[in-house]
Amino acid sequence: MELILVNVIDGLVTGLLLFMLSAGLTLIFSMMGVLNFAHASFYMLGAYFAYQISLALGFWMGLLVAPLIVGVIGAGVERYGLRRVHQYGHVPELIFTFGLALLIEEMVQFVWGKNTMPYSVPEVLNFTAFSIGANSIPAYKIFMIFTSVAIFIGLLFVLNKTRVGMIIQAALSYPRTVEALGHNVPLIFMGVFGVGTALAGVAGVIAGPVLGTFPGMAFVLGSIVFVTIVIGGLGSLWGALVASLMIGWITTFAKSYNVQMSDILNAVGISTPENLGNSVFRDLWTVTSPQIADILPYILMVLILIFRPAGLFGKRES
Amino acid sequence: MKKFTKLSAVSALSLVIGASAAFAENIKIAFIDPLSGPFASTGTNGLHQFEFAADYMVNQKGGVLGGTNFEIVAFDNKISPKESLIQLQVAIDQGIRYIAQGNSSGVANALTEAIEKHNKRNPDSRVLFLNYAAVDPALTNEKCNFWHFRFDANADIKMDALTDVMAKDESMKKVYIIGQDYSFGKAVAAAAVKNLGEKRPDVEIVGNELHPIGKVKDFTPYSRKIVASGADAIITGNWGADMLGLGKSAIENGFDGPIFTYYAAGSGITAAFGESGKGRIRLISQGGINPIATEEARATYEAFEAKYPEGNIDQSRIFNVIGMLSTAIEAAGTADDVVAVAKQLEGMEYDSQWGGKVFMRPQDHQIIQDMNVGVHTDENIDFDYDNSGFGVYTESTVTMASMDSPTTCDMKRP
Amino acid sequence: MNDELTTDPSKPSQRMRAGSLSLTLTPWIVAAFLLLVLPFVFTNNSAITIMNQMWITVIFALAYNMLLGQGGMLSFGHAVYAGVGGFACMHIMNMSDFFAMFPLPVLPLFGGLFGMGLALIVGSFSTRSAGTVFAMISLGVGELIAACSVIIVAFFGGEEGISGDRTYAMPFFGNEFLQPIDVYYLTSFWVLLSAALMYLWSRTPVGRMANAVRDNPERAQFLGYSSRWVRFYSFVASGFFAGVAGGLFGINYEILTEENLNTASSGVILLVTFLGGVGFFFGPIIGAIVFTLLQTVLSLQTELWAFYVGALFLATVMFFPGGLAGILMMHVPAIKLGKAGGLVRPYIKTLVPALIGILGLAALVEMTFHVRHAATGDNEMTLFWTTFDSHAILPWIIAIGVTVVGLGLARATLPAMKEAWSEANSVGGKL
Amino acid sequence: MSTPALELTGLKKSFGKAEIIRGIDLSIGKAERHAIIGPNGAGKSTLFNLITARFPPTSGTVKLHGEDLAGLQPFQINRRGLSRSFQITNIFPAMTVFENVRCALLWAQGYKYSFWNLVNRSRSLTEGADAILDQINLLARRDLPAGMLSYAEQRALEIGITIAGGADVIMLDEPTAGMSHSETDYITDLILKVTAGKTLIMVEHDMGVVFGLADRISVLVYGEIIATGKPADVRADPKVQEAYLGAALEAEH
Repeated sequence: MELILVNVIDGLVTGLLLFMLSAGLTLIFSMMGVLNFAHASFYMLGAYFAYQISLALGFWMGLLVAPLIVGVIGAGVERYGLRRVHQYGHVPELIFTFGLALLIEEMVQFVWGKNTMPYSVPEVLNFTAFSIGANSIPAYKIFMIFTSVAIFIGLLFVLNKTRVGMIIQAALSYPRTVEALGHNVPLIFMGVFGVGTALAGVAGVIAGPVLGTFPGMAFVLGSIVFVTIVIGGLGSLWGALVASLMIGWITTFAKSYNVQMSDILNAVGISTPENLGNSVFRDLWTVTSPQIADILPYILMVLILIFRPAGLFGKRES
Repeated sequence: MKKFTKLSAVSALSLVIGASAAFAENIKIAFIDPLSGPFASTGTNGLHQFEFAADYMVNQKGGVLGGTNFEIVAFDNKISPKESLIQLQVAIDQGIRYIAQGNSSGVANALTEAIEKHNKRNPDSRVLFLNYAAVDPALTNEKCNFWHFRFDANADIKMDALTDVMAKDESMKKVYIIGQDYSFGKAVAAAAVKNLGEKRPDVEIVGNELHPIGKVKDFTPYSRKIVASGADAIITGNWGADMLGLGKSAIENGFDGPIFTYYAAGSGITAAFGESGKGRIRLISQGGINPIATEEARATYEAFEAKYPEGNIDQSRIFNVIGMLSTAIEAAGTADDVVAVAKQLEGMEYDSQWGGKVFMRPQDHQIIQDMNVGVHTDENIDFDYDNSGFGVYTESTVTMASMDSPTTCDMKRP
Repeated sequence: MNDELTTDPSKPSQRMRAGSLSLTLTPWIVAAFLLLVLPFVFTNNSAITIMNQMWITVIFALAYNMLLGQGGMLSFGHAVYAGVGGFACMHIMNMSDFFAMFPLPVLPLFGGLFGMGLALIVGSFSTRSAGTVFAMISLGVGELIAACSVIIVAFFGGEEGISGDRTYAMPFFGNEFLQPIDVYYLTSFWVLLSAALMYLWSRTPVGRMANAVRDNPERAQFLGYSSRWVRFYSFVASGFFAGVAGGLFGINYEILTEENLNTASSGVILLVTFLGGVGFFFGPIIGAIVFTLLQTVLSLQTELWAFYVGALFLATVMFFPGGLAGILMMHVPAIKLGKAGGLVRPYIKTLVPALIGILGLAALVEMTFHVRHAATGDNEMTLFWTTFDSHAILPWIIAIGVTVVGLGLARATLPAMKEAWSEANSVGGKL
Repeated sequence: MSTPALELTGLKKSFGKAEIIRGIDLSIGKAERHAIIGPNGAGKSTLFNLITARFPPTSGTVKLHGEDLAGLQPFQINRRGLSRSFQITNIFPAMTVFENVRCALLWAQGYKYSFWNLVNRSRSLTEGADAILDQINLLARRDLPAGMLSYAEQRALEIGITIAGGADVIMLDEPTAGMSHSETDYITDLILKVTAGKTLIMVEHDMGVVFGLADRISVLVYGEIIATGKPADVRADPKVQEAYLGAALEAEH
């Protein structure tokens, strides 16, 4: 019972972190149609910049400044790179972000080398907030939850209560109409790209100390962000939130309990065959939930695409 | 443009060929390990140690065979078996007869099989495989061959030594085993279960599981399980980011026992653990750094530090590789006849500057040496890692660990 | 190196009458001749190994382009079809009795069939729509199968993979394929055969309709064709040829590992194909050759190879979205007008300084990297066959000078080149 | 009386709460040229899309030669002999003009999904496509990418693609939209020529074209047919006058 509660909190942290990445990506993806493969690279940049700044000015300045730098870089990438490629279509755009991801990783290694950076939790937050049984919940996790929730609320406010937000929402559903109405869509694109990457930067800043700041951190995150927004439905912020939390909890619980495939199969009435030793299916029977925890979101995505291509909350197919 | 493409192909390919002509007098060792990509940091550090060792131990002392120098030629295998095999072919074409590799048992497995086939099919250009870090026991058991020499203790030997030390702690009642889901991780887990069962049947193994290698972003759920199981100690074979992630997460989330492991030093990991890992992380290694084993070793380490201020000697066995190879070449009187050199390496006893004797067991080409169990700390540290002030302090030593361990190797000699 | 194949699939060869047959055959004959003589030019084993790798990538990239270029389907998980085909071949290699019954050159066919089998299953649900849905299903399935490779050890062999020995096959006219050169001719045979079959495929009704569905699926529907089935057929055929590439990989390396399935490999083949150019049949061939050279040869020269490759991709996609093949084909109108000669001088005037400038820039990058990451006291570095002290000021001045002058000259002569370009393509031009 | 070529019964379509097509009954005989006219937003294109299964109807049936088309995909309807053009030019812009037409011939000539035939080896495909190009006067443009044609030429090509498969029911959606007078005359003649002996259903705004071509006219207003009949009868119908024609006729002059 205690473990369930602890897992709920852990899954929430994972999910909210994922949400900070997917929120920016879903805005970018649904407005511009760009599968931004470099999104996780901006997350990595956020962590590295924050580390560098924290050396001189402390963690909090890093939290403040690093996302801004990342956002400016993101806007620059949109303005001088993507916009040029945009005219050629979506595949070249995608390749562009693909190449960009490669290049950012190389540049990070060029500047900071290949080792893990000793970027760590600030002293103020380096204590145990409370314990549930023997499990301690670090204060930093609580801080992560509050930061992401604050960002989500801020984002909702901007999108629903401000003029810019209205235009963005309109552009999500009817990009051509918005342009026809005389709004400067390229500027909106640049802004959204900048904000989206800055959000990824924030995620990097706060995730860097717990998940590690190393050149492979973007690669490890991989395509799970796309999976999130596809499951949630393109263009839907709520969808991104629900999908992020869902993935956070599913993977956390799958890892926390050792459920074996044979248990499940036995439960539905299929009995374990006798001579598993040499059978090709041997490995299938002994698969445990932690082994497949990280691919569960992919299975979920494929199923959703087959049966509900628009995603959980999406309105359009592509 | 067409011409350009062809021209560049010609020139690129001739570069490969051309390189073989130059420096023909050096004895070249091909270093095939990741120099780019996610594992580049380990590969690059290994390369620095090789280059330094060859230079410091051989070339500056006048070389071997009366003045022939060692030369390390680096090949980036991007930790891919396919690339490793291509680079192996390139290395062989350049006339290189010694192949050094260590990162990833998967790559080592591909290389040892390819080298065996190559040597069978091309008796004129045989090569030796100097495995300095791939520790899958299979390489010196069912997959062993005459051309492969392992200079690192294999996973079983390391676990044997580690559990020897663990067994002395009477207060330890429950152990959690966790590792990466691949051959090495499985070998570690199997060895841990076997050794604990023999040495401390009273200890309960409260968890034994594998997680996907290199894919886990957040180890919190695993830590929760470990804490919930009430384990007094963790055993893991994790390395790289998986080690750091698991260790940090377990400590952060309330685990308060020791973590027994293989690879938790250097490459930024020591610095990243810092204070949080102090006295908690215990690792098995060979070669005494803190306290330093010999004055000779101290001089070596100081020279290395002068050259690579940001580097660590975290794989002191690399110096044994160079030392033993040069001794073998001297004894064989040739560097070209690798069979003669291999025969010298087999059964060689070598006094390591890092302390103790090392012995290349002839029946399976597995090295036997003293194993140390050290603790991650900042006290009494002469040579720290990652310039962090933290390092590994040797707490206990198992002399000539697993000298009589059995092997299933059926060595076929040419 | 059959980059001589300049046949453009978007233009049908309307020549049916006798006599023109030789014209369409020429590039193939040239390609076959090149494949035959190349080992006599590059005789050492490593060059042959690299060429084998090239031809395998050629088949894989061409198969991939059946989807991307010709069918308009963006796949993020195509490596699994090549991988599964390859793994199947390795298992056949290890079935000694069965394997000894047929000669080695037949083996890739089995790879193809297994790749096709998997494509049949996956295609049945993934080809329903193109675009994002297809791309994401391919990503999901790709991740799934790549993850299975470490879980289903019986088939994929875990992270060690599955290895075998090709020499246990029935000798083929006395040849046991002991040496890379034997395998080279086997691979060459298959690359020629596969490329020819894929080219012919693009000329069949279903191949033509693949283009139609790519451009306008709705219109194709109203011509009596189900977009889904057209995509499905392309997908299955692509799976077959990917499987052939996997089988050849198995023969060459005698080992298959998780690497053959993972998303990084799938990403690489996307980059290769795009670099070569998706719009032309021969594009992926150029892409495969160039990329293999970059990966195997450039990485021997510099640790920063991935950095340069990334920059090259960005530059290609930003300035030449048609890829390398697109750059070549841009010159066809000028050649047809007989004015290509007028381009040579402006090209030399602009591109040579640009190249020198870029090399200077690369030198600066390498020097910065050396100063930052090399060992203390190790100030000596070798670049472009010259050894110098990276901490001295002179090399820096030279490198900066070369960069500035090279790029400056290129910039100054750029307008002249543009003018020459429009001149070469104007008067009498079709459009 | 023989089965009508196309028969619509009680056809309705709603998007959300908005009912766009509000119950249409219409029967079009074989070899009849039928025009559907009506003001903007009357639902003409929606009607076309319902017939060709681009959208499913909310209720009602569509019968082609007496066969119910419910549940069929567009490509299946096409195979049963119904072919359509689009209001916005819908061709394969990257392919040559010749290939556009050849693609339209493939299914009709029984090639299906074959991958054992080479298209340029088939004399009947090449000659058939050239014959169509000759009919639509685009032989001179044969090897140009279709996207490079002028607008009128693209519309002509679209008609060529539509009729190429040999369907006996041809549906044209505003074939002359956006054209000059001379271009309109040209397309009108072309339509007359290529649809001889076939059933033609067209949506058109240009009254000159409508009255020049159609045997019968239906007037669609707010999703309902308010009148169907011979051009003269429709022109005389006061309801039509009121709802639509007057304004349109005025605009014509």
